[in-house]
Amino acid sequence: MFITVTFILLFILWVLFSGKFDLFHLSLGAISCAMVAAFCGKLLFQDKSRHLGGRLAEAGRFLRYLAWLLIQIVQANFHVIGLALSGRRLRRDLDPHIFHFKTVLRHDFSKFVLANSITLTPGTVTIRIHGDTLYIHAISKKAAGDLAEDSISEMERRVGHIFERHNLCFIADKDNQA
Amino acid sequence: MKKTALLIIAVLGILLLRAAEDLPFWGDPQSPASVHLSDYYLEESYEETSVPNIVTSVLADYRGYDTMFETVVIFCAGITVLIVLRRTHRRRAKVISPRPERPGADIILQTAARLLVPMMQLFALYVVAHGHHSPGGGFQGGVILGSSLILLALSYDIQMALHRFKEKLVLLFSAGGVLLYAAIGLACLFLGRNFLAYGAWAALLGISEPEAHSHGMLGVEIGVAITVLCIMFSLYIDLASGGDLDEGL
Amino acid sequence: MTHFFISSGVIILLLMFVVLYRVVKGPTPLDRILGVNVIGTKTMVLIVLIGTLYERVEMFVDIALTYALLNFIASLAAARFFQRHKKIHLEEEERGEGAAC
Amino acid sequence: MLDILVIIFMVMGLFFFFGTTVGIVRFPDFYTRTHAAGKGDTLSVMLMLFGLALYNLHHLSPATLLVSGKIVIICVVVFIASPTATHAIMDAGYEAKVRHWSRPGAPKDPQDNSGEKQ
Repeated sequence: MFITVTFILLFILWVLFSGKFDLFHLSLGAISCAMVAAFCGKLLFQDKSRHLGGRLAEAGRFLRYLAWLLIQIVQANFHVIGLALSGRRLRRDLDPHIFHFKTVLRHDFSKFVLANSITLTPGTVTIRIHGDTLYIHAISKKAAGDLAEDSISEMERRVGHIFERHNLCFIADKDNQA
Repeated sequence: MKKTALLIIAVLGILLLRAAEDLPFWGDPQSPASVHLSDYYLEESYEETSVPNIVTSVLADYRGYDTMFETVVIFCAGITVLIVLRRTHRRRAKVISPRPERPGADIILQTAARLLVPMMQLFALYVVAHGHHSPGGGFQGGVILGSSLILLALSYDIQMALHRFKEKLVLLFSAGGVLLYAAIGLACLFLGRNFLAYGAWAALLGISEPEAHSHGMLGVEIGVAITVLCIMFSLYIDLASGGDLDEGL
Repeated sequence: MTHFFISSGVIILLLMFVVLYRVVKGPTPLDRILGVNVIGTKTMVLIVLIGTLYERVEMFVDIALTYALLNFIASLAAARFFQRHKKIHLEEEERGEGAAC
Repeated sequence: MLDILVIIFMVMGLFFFFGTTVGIVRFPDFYTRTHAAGKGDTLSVMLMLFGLALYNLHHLSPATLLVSGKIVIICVVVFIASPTATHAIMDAGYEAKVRHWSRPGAPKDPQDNSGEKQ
């Protein structure tokens, strides 16, 4: 089942790569896609509990999240440029420190998205994930923002909304405690 | 020591630059290489092989012999590293210190690898299959395929990559790629032509002779890609684990 | 547009030389890896830029994609290698810094 | 019209790359340099590639559309790979205990801060 989906996805990619629609190249593509799907099918979809409709909905929500993330990335770049060009003020603005951050997200993929989003947003870089603890390096106290507080951060809530709807009550719990 | 090296390099560089003055200009139409040889390839190669990319047709057809032994060189290099480094359980002594225990699995790397590896492999197969039309071919495609396996071994560990692609298979395939190349050439010999004269396949497959050349080149490049893939991967696993194939970088 | 592309390529090249300062200077090997990674991604842009100038983008895009993938794996492998053999490298770094001071 | 868009994208990419470069050269320690590299690299490469992909659409045809699609695929690869590489380099540095730069006059070593919130 998932191997078929992988095959279709890969075949779309193949057509994009190849740009040739004669029978010979398309059949070569089919063979290549079958080989790669056989090798990587289990690799790409590790969590088989959710079905395809859910995946599509997740993809749609993820695209909307990307738009929000792009704004954050641009902000992050202006932040870096501002720091880099700030002359003597540079040393005053910097206050690098490392803090720990416990996430409520469960799945590997959502942790991956969260970690890379943290890396791309202003002032913070994920160092490593250990269980459900993220080690984060922040460039200044202010940049750490709401990640440094005990409550659930905005980014985490957004990622949770994309991938872990069933987990939401848990998220609300943590909110109430905070 | 550093200064001596700098001196040697400077002297050598000046000598090479002096020597380069005597070479024909870049793209000089009067130079010996381009008086008759280049013209012939430029004008005739498409009619003879029906491959638009002249580089590929020269590499895999006109100079097929050369390319075959280049593949053999790669194969030999891989085997040599294997002989020097690979330790069987009979003679095992830890040279490389074991990887330090790290808290937590590397979820970020592993997920990125899961997303990128299928794409890389498909791209590599595309490069192999479209060597006739775009820059590419067996060597490049093999390198990308090999590095996709290396990415797996880097982000998980060598055991996981080896579980998907057993060491025995790696070695068998690395020899198999060279043999595939040679077999395509030998078959031409049996069909009554010269070694690696792909035109011999035309009658057998029922296609025109230029097309036979084109398909022959594709087969040869698949052979090259298999060898390069296996040797890349085998070099990595032997070098990264010091011959023990246990954990790697 | 050709002039614009050529000048932006030259600017990228010049900025790459500035990053090269970090690669040469260090001080830790990881700074060098970082610099090489940045230079590698920019090389990829340069390749596409050259393709645009020669009007053969379809050729150069393949090379650029290959370069992007290999550059990623190279910096990953370098970082992992450092992680494993860090003792040797850090001792070198201490000595180097001591000499500089 | 398209040219203006392309120029805007390219110039923005160059500007962010300039910021990255200055950050990499000027920031005081390895960790902060990684910040500059990780963020600036991703965005500047994506902007410049996107500009070139747009320029490629000058002669609109299926072939150029496919080439632009390929450039967008490079963007996606960079978008996945660049933060991951940043994280890997940072992780290696953290594990090797590369020295921290801390503000002159800061009360304590920033490494100690790590256990503060949990």
